Amino acid sequence: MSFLGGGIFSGMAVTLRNFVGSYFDPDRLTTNDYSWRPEGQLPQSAGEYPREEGEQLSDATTVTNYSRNFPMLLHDGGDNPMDAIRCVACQICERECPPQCIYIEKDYGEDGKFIKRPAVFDIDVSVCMSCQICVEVCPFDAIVMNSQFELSTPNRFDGLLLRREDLLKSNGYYHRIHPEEAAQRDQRMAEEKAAKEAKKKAAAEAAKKKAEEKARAEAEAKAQEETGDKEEEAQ
Amino acid sequence: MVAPNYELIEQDGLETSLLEVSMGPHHPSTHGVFRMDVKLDGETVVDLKPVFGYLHRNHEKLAENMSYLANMPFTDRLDYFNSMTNNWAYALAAEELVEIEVPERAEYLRVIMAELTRLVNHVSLVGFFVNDLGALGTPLMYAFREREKILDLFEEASGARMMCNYFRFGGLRCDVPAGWLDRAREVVDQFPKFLDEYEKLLCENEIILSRTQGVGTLSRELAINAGITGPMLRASGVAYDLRKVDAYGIYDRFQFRVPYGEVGDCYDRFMVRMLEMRESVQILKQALDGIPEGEIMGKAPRVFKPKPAEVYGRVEGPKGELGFYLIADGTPKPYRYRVRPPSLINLTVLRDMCLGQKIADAVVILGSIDIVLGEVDR
Amino acid sequence: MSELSHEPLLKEFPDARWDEAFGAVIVPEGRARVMAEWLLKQGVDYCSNVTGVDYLEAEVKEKITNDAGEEETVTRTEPGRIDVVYHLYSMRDQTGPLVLKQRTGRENSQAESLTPVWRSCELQEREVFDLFGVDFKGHPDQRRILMWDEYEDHPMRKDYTEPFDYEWEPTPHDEILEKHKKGKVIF
Amino acid sequence: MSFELVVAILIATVPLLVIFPSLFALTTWLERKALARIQNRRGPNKVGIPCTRIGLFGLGQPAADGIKMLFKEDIVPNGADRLFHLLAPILALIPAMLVLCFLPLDFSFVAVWDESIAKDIKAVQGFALDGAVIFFFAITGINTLSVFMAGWASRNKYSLLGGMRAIAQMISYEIPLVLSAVVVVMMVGSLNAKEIADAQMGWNWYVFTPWGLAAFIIFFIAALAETNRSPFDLPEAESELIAGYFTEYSGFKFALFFLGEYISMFAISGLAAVLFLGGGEGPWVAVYPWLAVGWFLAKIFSLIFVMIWLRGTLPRLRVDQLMAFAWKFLLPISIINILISGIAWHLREQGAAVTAGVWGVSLGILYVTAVGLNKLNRANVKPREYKYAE
Repeated sequence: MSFLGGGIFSGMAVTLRNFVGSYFDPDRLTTNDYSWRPEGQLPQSAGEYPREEGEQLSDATTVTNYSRNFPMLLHDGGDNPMDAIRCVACQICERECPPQCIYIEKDYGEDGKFIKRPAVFDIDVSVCMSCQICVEVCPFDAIVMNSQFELSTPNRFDGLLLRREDLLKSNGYYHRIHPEEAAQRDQRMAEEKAAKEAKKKAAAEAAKKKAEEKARAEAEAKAQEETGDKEEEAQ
Repeated sequence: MVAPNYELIEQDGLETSLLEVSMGPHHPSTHGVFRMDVKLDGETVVDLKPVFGYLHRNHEKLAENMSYLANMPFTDRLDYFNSMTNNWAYALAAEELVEIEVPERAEYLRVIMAELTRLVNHVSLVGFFVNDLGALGTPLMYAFREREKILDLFEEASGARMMCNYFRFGGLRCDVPAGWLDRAREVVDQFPKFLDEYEKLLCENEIILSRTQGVGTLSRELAINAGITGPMLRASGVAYDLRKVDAYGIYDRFQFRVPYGEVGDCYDRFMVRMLEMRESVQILKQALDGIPEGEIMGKAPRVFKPKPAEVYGRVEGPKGELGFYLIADGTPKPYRYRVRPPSLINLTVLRDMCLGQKIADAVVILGSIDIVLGEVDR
Repeated sequence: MSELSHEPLLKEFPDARWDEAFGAVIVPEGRARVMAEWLLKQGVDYCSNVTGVDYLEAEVKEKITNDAGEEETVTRTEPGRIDVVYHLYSMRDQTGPLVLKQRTGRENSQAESLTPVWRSCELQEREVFDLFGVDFKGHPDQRRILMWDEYEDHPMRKDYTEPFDYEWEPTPHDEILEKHKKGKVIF
Repeated sequence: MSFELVVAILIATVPLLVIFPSLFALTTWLERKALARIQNRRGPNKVGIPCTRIGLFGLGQPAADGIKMLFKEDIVPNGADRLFHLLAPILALIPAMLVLCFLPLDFSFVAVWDESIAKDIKAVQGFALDGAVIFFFAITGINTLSVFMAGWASRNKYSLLGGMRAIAQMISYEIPLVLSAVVVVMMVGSLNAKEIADAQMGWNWYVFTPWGLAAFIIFFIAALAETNRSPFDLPEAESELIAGYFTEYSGFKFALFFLGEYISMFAISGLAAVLFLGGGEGPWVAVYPWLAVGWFLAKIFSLIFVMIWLRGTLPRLRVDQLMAFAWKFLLPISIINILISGIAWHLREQGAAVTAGVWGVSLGILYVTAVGLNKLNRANVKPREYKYAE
């Protein structure tokens, strides 16, 4: 403080610099401008907001490539996504979910046999706290985090209960919203699959070998027996 | 300051009574749903009674009915400004239970995250504090401008801005994405520039000086005896920093200093935080330069089922000593789970500091304690 | 940080017991205040954490050596108790922690307040009083802290049952909670 | 009363009643916008022309706010004094509007068609009154009453505290406010606002003299306190007293308070412009007489911008510091300033050397007094050095 009121003046200099800077320096104008978008176009980025009731952000809308919001279920494409759903209704996520917001029922075919997929898979997003524990515990890479953030609804009960159909998203969509993570996951899955197959192959080969050896041993034994028989006969 | 003798006033035949004001639970500057029952003589605080519990959700009971891992996201919500350090304290306690080795890279990333959290907390605290002094949110907006940059980093690393849920027993949930370290370095390099601006705006302002100096003085002895921790303790002249004392994680590898005050008034508490930010920047620079490549997850058991034991893990959170006391009984759930909340314990001395001060000071003192009601009430 | 040794304490107070398994000093009844004052004089100036732990009455299986010298498994009933745990450090010497435990029964739980020795216990002991129902003798201002004054039960006790929620309203989330209650979702 | 006189009165008063309330709307927008820019925000930028998406930089915001205020429910707390609760905002607005007529805004140029009407306008204008400045202070004094009325009638502890603060503050700061105006009145030898403005013709603004500058700074600080502006906004201190004396006001009553506050900001800035900044003087006024009104408003707005700027920068003082500042700092310095200006008046027109000497000496005395008083009042308050532990 060199002179009387110096601290106040230096503070005022800072605010004035920010005042002027906000017109020129984007670093000093940090807030988003939620500007209007053209008629009939879906909101494309975080800065845009639904205008009409029921309007949702387009599927491609994410906040960043890393952000997470609520879980979604993955399927591997095809005409009927339910056939390609990765979830096998093992209920691990339901058990581990900290706020207990997942509800799963197993699917049984007409013959009462368990089909490996969920008949009901509900997530109550009014309870979900986006902690990603379900993603971590899932052994099948079936559940991952979505980043679609606009889920507002006029109905706070059923509107906030996401059903299996709402949650189903294709792997391609996942690649679009979280490219890095999805690529890593796919790579890991491929590796695991390869490892599994290798293991299977190895196991199969081992079994084959074993079987061959057994066969050979048997054959030898048989041969021996036969020769023995023959010898006996000869004697 | 000596409070006048109220009995004498009564004897004069003047019917006087003290003005009882219930500040809160919804008051602009109680930092959440906190209440102070204040008795006023004119503008002077004669008595003050803090009332807690409006945000109580029995966090500890919740945790006792949940597996160790599932409780991690709940620790984010204790002190929602510093989810990373909360995670760390919990992970530290749990790792002590089963003795997991944390890989080098994870340790470095933990330090980086914790120090970034400290920057976030201190910078926004200073903003809130000056807001309590009556500034119209300008310092707060500048603080939030910088905080956003750090929260962006958190989002890239963990997926969420505030409820990060990033630490795991034995490491971290995932590695940071490519290029993250460069972006972090950029933010850290820019930060001192912002601190210069901030100091120019605040530290020599005559009004702030006269509002904070000599207000809410906390003596060294009372500070220690009342279990005050964190910047508040250091402002009272005790250079006790768990990063130095416990040297948990890999803090013993970094060069940094611990600033401390002498008077223990609001100005010291404010300045200690300002200076601590510069030290955090130093730590961050060293950590970002020294971080190695490698694994980020140690060999953690697939099912976390510790043997019966008791541990108390504590870290130097931005608000003070954050401790987790865990009792394991051999099941996947903790038998007893206890959080030592620095915000709550720092409030012990609120009454002592406020007596004899003006009501405007009571607000400032509360602001300088730095509480988050999510942690006070749990 | 170097350890804060419990040996001098045990030497000074021979009736205190050292619990090896959990690394804690079990304070003999009625001596907590005296011990705390002695510790404060020794430089243990900082009480970090105060909390309660509730142990229900439990059947414990124990291996003992009986009179005949044979190993035998005995089942005995351990009475329920509440521990009040103190984590002590020394800021002066930068040592710690030392864990003190006051034991009390689950009915008419009583403990000695250490607030006159360490102010940091004030709010934490109030919390233990509130959530565990331990009555602290000598506490200057013992009121409920987190629950409201009219509240009756002590929620952190292990046998606490939730009261009826008057503000309950049906949500789609009920099904899963019901499932959890029935034990269909197993931990 | 002749028809011409009625026209003259209308021309003299109606513009005041139209210009200033509409400027109030503009100022709220300006303040929000400027504060937002200071804080790196955008401020209101959406409300423009209704039913379209034309934003107009948010200029529709004040109108939208006004409509919202009008339709809001008027809540009077249970047990409050209904009559005084109603009277307070009205009483806040009336004196604020009344003092506007003491600002030398000469609208006689409007009556180009009739010389006699122009003459009549000049005759009925309030600022031509001999005691205009005295009237100004006398009428602004009523404002204090309304604030206390609001604080007391609300039956709310925060309101009461705010009201008490407001009274103490307004009464205290009235003294330096008047004493600093006295300097100019002494120099001119008149209380007539027009004459004071005319005396500063030819860029002889009082702010360009040492005593005038000191008086201007004191006047401006006291004006901030009088209008409850930051850093003296204690009566409505948000972080302590929620909203001070208008905690319990909503809807249109709140809007009236708001209006009154802004109008008194205009009025007091206008008086500052008259006393120290040469009134409506500025380039090309001689050629276009209507430009005087423009210059006058421009000066008012620049003062108001400084007020906004201060509000964006400074935290608030405390009650005891506020009072100490008025009585222990502003009052002594303004008394010394009066002495200095008296001596300077006696030594005027004695040649350039004497004038320079007087200026130098008075600047020195004023600065030393200010620094000395500051030292006396805030002896222990200074930035500190901090130690580090390794």
